[in-house]
Amino acid sequence: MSRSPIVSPLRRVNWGVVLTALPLLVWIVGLVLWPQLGLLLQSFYKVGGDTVTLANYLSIFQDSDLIFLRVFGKTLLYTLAIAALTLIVAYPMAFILAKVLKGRQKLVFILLLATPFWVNELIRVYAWIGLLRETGVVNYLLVDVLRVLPAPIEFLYNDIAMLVVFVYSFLLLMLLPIYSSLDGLDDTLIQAAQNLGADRISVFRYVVWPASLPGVTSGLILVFTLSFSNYLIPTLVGGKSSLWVTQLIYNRFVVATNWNLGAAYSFILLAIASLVVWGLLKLTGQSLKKVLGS
Amino acid sequence: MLKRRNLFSLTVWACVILTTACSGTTTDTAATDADTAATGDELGGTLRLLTWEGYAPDELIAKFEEETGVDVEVTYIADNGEIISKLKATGGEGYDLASPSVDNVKLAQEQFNIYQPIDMSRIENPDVLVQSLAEKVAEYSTVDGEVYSVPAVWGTSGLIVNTAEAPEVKSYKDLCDPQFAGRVTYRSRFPTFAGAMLALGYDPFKFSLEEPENVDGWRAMMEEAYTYLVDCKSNVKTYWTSRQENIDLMAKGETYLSQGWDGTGWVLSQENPDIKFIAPVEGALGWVDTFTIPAGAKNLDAVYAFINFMYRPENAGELTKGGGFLSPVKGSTDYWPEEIKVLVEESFPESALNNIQWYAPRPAAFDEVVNEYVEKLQVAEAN
Amino acid sequence: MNPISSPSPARLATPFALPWAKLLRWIYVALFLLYLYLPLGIVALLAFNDSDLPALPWRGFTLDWFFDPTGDRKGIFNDPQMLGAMGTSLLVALGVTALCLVVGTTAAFLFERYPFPGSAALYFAMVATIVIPGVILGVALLSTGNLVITVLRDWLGRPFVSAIGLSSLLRPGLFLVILGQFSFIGALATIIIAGRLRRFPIEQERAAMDLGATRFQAILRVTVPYLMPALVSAGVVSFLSSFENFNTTLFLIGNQPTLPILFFSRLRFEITPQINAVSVLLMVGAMSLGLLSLLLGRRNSPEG
Amino acid sequence: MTDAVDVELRDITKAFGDFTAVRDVSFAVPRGTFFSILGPSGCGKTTLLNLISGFQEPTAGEVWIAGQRVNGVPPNRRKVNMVFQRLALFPLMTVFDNVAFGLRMAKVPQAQVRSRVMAMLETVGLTGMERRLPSQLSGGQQQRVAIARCLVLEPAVVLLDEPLSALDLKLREHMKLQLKHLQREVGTTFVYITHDQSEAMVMSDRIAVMNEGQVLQVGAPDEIYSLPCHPFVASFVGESNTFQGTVVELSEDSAIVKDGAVQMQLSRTPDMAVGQSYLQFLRPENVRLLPLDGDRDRPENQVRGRVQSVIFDGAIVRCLVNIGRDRPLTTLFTRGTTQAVPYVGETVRLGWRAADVIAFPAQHRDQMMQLQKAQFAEV
Repeated sequence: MSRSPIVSPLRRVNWGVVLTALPLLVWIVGLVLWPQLGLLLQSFYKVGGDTVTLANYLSIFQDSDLIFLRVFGKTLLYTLAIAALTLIVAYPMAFILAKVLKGRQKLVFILLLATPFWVNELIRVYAWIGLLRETGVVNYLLVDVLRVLPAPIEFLYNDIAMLVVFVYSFLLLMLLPIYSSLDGLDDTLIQAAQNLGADRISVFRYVVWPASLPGVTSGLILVFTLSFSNYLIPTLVGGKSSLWVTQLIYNRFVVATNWNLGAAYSFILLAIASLVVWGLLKLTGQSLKKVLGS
Repeated sequence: MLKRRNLFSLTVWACVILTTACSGTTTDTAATDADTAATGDELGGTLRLLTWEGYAPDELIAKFEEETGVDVEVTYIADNGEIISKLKATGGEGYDLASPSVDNVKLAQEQFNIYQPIDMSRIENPDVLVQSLAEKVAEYSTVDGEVYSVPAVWGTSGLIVNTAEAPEVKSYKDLCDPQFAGRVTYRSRFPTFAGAMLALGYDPFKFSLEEPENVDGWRAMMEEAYTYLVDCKSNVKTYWTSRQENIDLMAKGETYLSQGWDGTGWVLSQENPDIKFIAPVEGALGWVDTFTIPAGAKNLDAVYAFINFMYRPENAGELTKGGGFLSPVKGSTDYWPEEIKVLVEESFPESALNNIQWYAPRPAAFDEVVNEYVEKLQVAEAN
Repeated sequence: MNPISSPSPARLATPFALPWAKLLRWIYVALFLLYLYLPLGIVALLAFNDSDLPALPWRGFTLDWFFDPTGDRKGIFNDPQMLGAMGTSLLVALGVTALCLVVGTTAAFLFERYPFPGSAALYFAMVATIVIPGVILGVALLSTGNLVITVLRDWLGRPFVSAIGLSSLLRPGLFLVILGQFSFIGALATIIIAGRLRRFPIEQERAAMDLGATRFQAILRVTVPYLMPALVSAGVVSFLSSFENFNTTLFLIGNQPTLPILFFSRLRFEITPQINAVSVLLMVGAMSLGLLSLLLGRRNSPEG
Repeated sequence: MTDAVDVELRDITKAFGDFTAVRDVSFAVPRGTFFSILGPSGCGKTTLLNLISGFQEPTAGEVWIAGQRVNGVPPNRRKVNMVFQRLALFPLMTVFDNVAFGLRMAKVPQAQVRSRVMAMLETVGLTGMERRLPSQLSGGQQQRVAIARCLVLEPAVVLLDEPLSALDLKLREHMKLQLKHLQREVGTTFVYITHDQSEAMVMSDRIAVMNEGQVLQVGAPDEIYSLPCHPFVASFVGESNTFQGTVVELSEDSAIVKDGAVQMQLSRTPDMAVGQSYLQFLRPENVRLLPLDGDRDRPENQVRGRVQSVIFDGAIVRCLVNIGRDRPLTTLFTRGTTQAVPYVGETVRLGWRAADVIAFPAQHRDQMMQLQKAQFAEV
C-alpha cells in the first residue's frame, strides 16, 4: 500500500495551511469584501429610505439627459483610447529595453524610466499644467524664445491635454510588463524566423508580438482600469467639458452625500471595468493569473 | 495541536499583530486620551478640529494651547461634503468641532443626525457678534427648535475683475459678455447657478426659504439658469476647482474676469492693483462658515473655550487680517493692516453690504436638482 | 531562463538594423525621455529659482525653499507641518510595506501552492481592489469601521470598547490609513511575489527537506532567499505606492496628514516653490529606492 | 555529379572592435556534401555560421551561396536555413505551424503548404504529431521538427549549429546516424558546426578544422585523422600521445628526436635540421604491445614500461604504460585480437613504426601545453 504524503483533509486539519490562509482571508474578507458588500447593500436603498429598491440603478436610465450613460460612455471610450495610445508609445521603448540595450545601459534605462512614475501624482499633474498653460513653459519657449508663434495658445483644458497627461502617468505600467515578457523571448527565435524567410514585419507579427502578448494584455488592463478610476487628471487638466465617471461618483459621495447612489454608480463602474478586462483577456487568449504574474 | 512546521505561519501572524499594535499605539494615543479624559474640572485633553485650510493658523493655535493647556489637532477638508461624509461615516464621532457652511447644516442634521445643539449659555459674550449675522446663522441652523451653529467666519463671492482689461464690469451678466470670450473663469457649482439666477432676475435663496416644497418651480429656475450658462460656456476658459487655480488664472492674466471669493480678489489686489473684487449689482453671494459641534464630540469644555477664544476681537482680527475672509466679531478689523481695510471698504460700500444675498439652506430635493444641473453643465458642449 | 549570453548576434538582427532605422530609434528614445523628464525637470529647476512663484523666468539660484534661514520663505526643513507630514507618510509607508510583505508572501504561497476551493474567486477579489476607485475603498472601510464600533458597543458596552482603544483605532487615523492602503497595495505585492514563487523549482525545497530540514527551515533557508528579489521589489513598490497614495487616504486620514494630503490642501490654497522642493526630495528618494531595488534584486537573483 | 559549389567563402575576415573572430577564411562546400566545421568553443565557428546565414556581415571577403554573392543580402533572402543550437522552435505554434512557417512566409498557396508539410513530417517520421506544441515533444522529436522546418523550404544549404549538444548521450549517438541518413536521403548540402570530433567524424563527408579564427585544414575525415597538417589538428582530432623533442640525428629518410629519456625515430621531412625542436603525435592504436622477448615484429621504435592502468571501454582496451616520462604512453587495441590483456604492474614492451609518428616543427616552447589545454577544454 502506498503512503500518500497528501493527508486527507477530512482526517486532519492542516493547521499550517489554515494559518497561512488567515491573513489573506482577513484581508480579503475584512478589508475588501465586507466593506464593499456594505456599500453594495447601500446601493439598493434610496438615501434615507429603508426599503430595498433598484431605483438607484434604474435612475441612470431615467434621467432625461442620460448624463450618467453619456459620461460613462465617454469615459469608457477615452480610457480605451488611452490604453491604446499608451501601448503605441510604450511598445518600442519596451522592445529597445529588452532587445537592444544590454547590461549596465539597460539598468540605467530602467531606473531612468521608473523614477518619474514614483513622483506624486499631484505633482506630475501640476507639472503638466505648468508646461501647457497659456502662460506656461511651452508657450514661453514657442513665443518668447523660438518665436515660432505670434501669441500664446492655450494647450491646457482640453481632451488632448488630458490624453497627453494620462498617457504620461501610466506609461510605465504599460512599459514594464511588455518589457518583462519580451525579455523572456529567446533572441534565437527572432533569428530562426528571419532564417526561415520572414521579413521584419513577419518577424514582429509571428514571433515578437505573440511573445509580448501577455505583457501587452497586462499593460492594457492596468492602464485601462487605473485611468478609468482616475479622478485628478480629468478634474485638473480636462477643462470644462470633460466630466469623468469618477467625478460623478465623487460628486455623489462628497458633494451630494448620497452614498446610496454613489455606491450604485461605483458598482456599475466595477462591473463594466471587470467586463472590459474579461473581454481583453478573451480577445488576447490570456488568463488573468498568467497576465498578472508576468 | 500545532506542529513545528507551522512556525512559519505563526511568525507571520506575530508580525501582523505587531504591526497592527505598533501603528495603533503610536498614532492614536492622543485620540484615546480624548475618549477617556472627557470631563474634568481642569481644562486639558485634546480638541479635534475639522476645518478649512486657513481657519486655524499656527500662531492662534499656539496661543490657545498655551492659555488652556488643550492640545489642538486639525484635520483639513476641502469641501462641505467632506465634513458631512466624514461625520456620517463615523456617526458624528472623531471630531470635537467642525466648520461647515451654514446652509449645509440643517439638511445634514436632518438627514444624518451628525451634530449636537449649541449650548448658547456657554458662549461668554454673544453681543460681540454682528447681530444680523448671528441671527441669520441661528435661523438657518435651527432644527426642531434647537440651534446647531454659531458663525465663525464669513465672506462673499462676487466678481474678480482685471480692471485694466475689463474696466466696465459690474454685473454677473458681464461674465457672458462675448468680448471676454475665453477670458472668464468660474466654478461649475451652485454659486455660479445662483449668480446666473440673480442675473436673470430670480432670488434662489428667498425661493428655497419660502417655497421649500416647490421642487418644480426650483427646477424651472435651474433649467433657465442652465440654458443661460450653456450659452455662456464658450466664454469660459475653464471651471476653476480651487482657490489657487482661480488665483493662477487671474494673476497670470490668462483670464480677466472671474466669479470667485472676495478673499481671493483681495489677495490678487495686493499683487496686482488692477485686479479688484467687485460686489455685483445683483448682490454678492454671502456665505457663513460656522462653529458646529459633531454629535460625538468629547471635549465640550475645550470646544466652548475655543469658540470663546475665537470670539475675542484681537484673535478674530488675527485670523482674518490676511484678507482671506471676514470675521463676524465686531472690532476685529481694528487689528487689520491698513491696506486690507482699504481693499475691503473699496469692495463693499454701504449699499453693497446691504445687498449681500445670503445662502439659505436648501431642501434635499433642491440639492438633487442642483447636482443634476451642475453635471449637465459640465457635459454640455459649448456653443 | 536566460538564453545564451554570448555576444548576441540578435543585435544585428533586430528590426532596427538599418542605419536610418538606428537614427530613428535614437530620436524616438530622446523624445521619449524628453516627454518623461521635461515636466519633472522644470519642477525640479523651479525648486531652486529665487522667486516666490514656481514659474519662469529664472531669477537666480537659491536654496531658500529647502533651508530658508530668515523664515520669510518657509523652507521645507523649517516647516514643521511639512516635516510632520513627511514623517507621517514614512510611518504609514513602513507599516503598509511590512503588512504587504508578510501578508503578500503568505497569500502568494496559498495561491501558488495550496489551491483550495474558492481560491480563484479570492484571487479575483484581490485583483479587483486595484480597479475599485480609491475613494470608494476609503469610504467603505470608514463606514465598516464605524459599524464595527457600533455593534461592539451594543454588545460589550461603551467603556470596554473605549478601554481597549478599538473605537479610536477604527476612526479616521493612521491605523485606518494603513489598512486602507494595504487593502489594495497588498494585491500588487502578492502578484509580484507569486510571480517569482511560480518559477521557483520546488525540487530545491524538497531537496532541503530530504537533507533533514523541516518545512519551515526549508522555506526559510531555500525558498525565501530565492524570493528575495521579488520581496525587495514588492517592498519598494508597496512603499512608494503608499507614499504617493491620495485617493484612499483622503477619507481615512485623521489629524495627521500624509504628504499627498498636505500637498492637496496646500495646492488648493497657495502654491509656492516649496512644493517643488519637496518634489525634488521625492524624486531623489524614489531614484535611490529604485536603484537599491535594482541592485539588490540583481545581486540576489540566482538567474543573474 | 558536377563540381558545383553551394557555399563558398573567399578570404573572409570578421572583426568585433579589436577582436578578430575570423581571419582570412576560405573554403568551398561542394553540392550535396555533409560538411562539418570542427573546432573548440570560441574558435569562431559560430561567427562563420552567422556570416553564412546573414545574421552578421563580414568585415572583409565574400560569401557565395549557390553561385551568388550574398554580401548584404538579409538573412530572410538567403537560400540557407538553420537549425539552432537550442532549436528555437516557436513555442506558441504547433508542429505543423512551425514547419509551415517558412512556406507561409514565402506565400506558398495554402493547399501546397499542407501537402509539403505533411510530406516533410513523414520524411522525418513525425506523422501524427502535427498538432502538438513543441513542449509536448521529446528532445529527439523536437530535433526533427527543427530540421523539417528547414528542409521543407528546399534550401540550397542547411546550417546546423551543434544541434545535438542538448541531447543525452544515447540519443545523440542515435541522432548522429539519423542525421547522416537524412542528409543522404534528401541530398541537401549540410553545414554542420560542432566541437565534438566524433560527431564530425561519424557524419561528415568533409571537415574543416578551425582554431583561433582560422581554418587549419579541410579534408575528408580519414585524411584529417591520419594526415593532419597542423599540430592543432593532430591534437584536437582523435587521441594522441604527444612528445616535444629535439632533432639529434638525421639520416637520409629518417630522423632521431629526443624528448627527455625517450628517443624515437621518425620519417624525415626535407626541412628538418639537427637541434630543431619538434612536436610529435602518436595515435594510441599505432602503439603496439610487443612480446617481451620476441623479435618477429620489429618496429623502429621500442620502449619498455610498467602497466599503470588498464581501461576497458567495450571492445576497446586502453593501457596506460609508464615509460619513465611525466605522462604515461597510451596504447589501444581491440579485445580478443592480438594478445592477452596485460595486468597492472606488468612490464611490457611497446613499439611503433617511424612512419606512424606525425611531427611538426615547434613554434615555441609552450606550444605543447597549449595544445593539451585545447584538447581537454572540450571534455
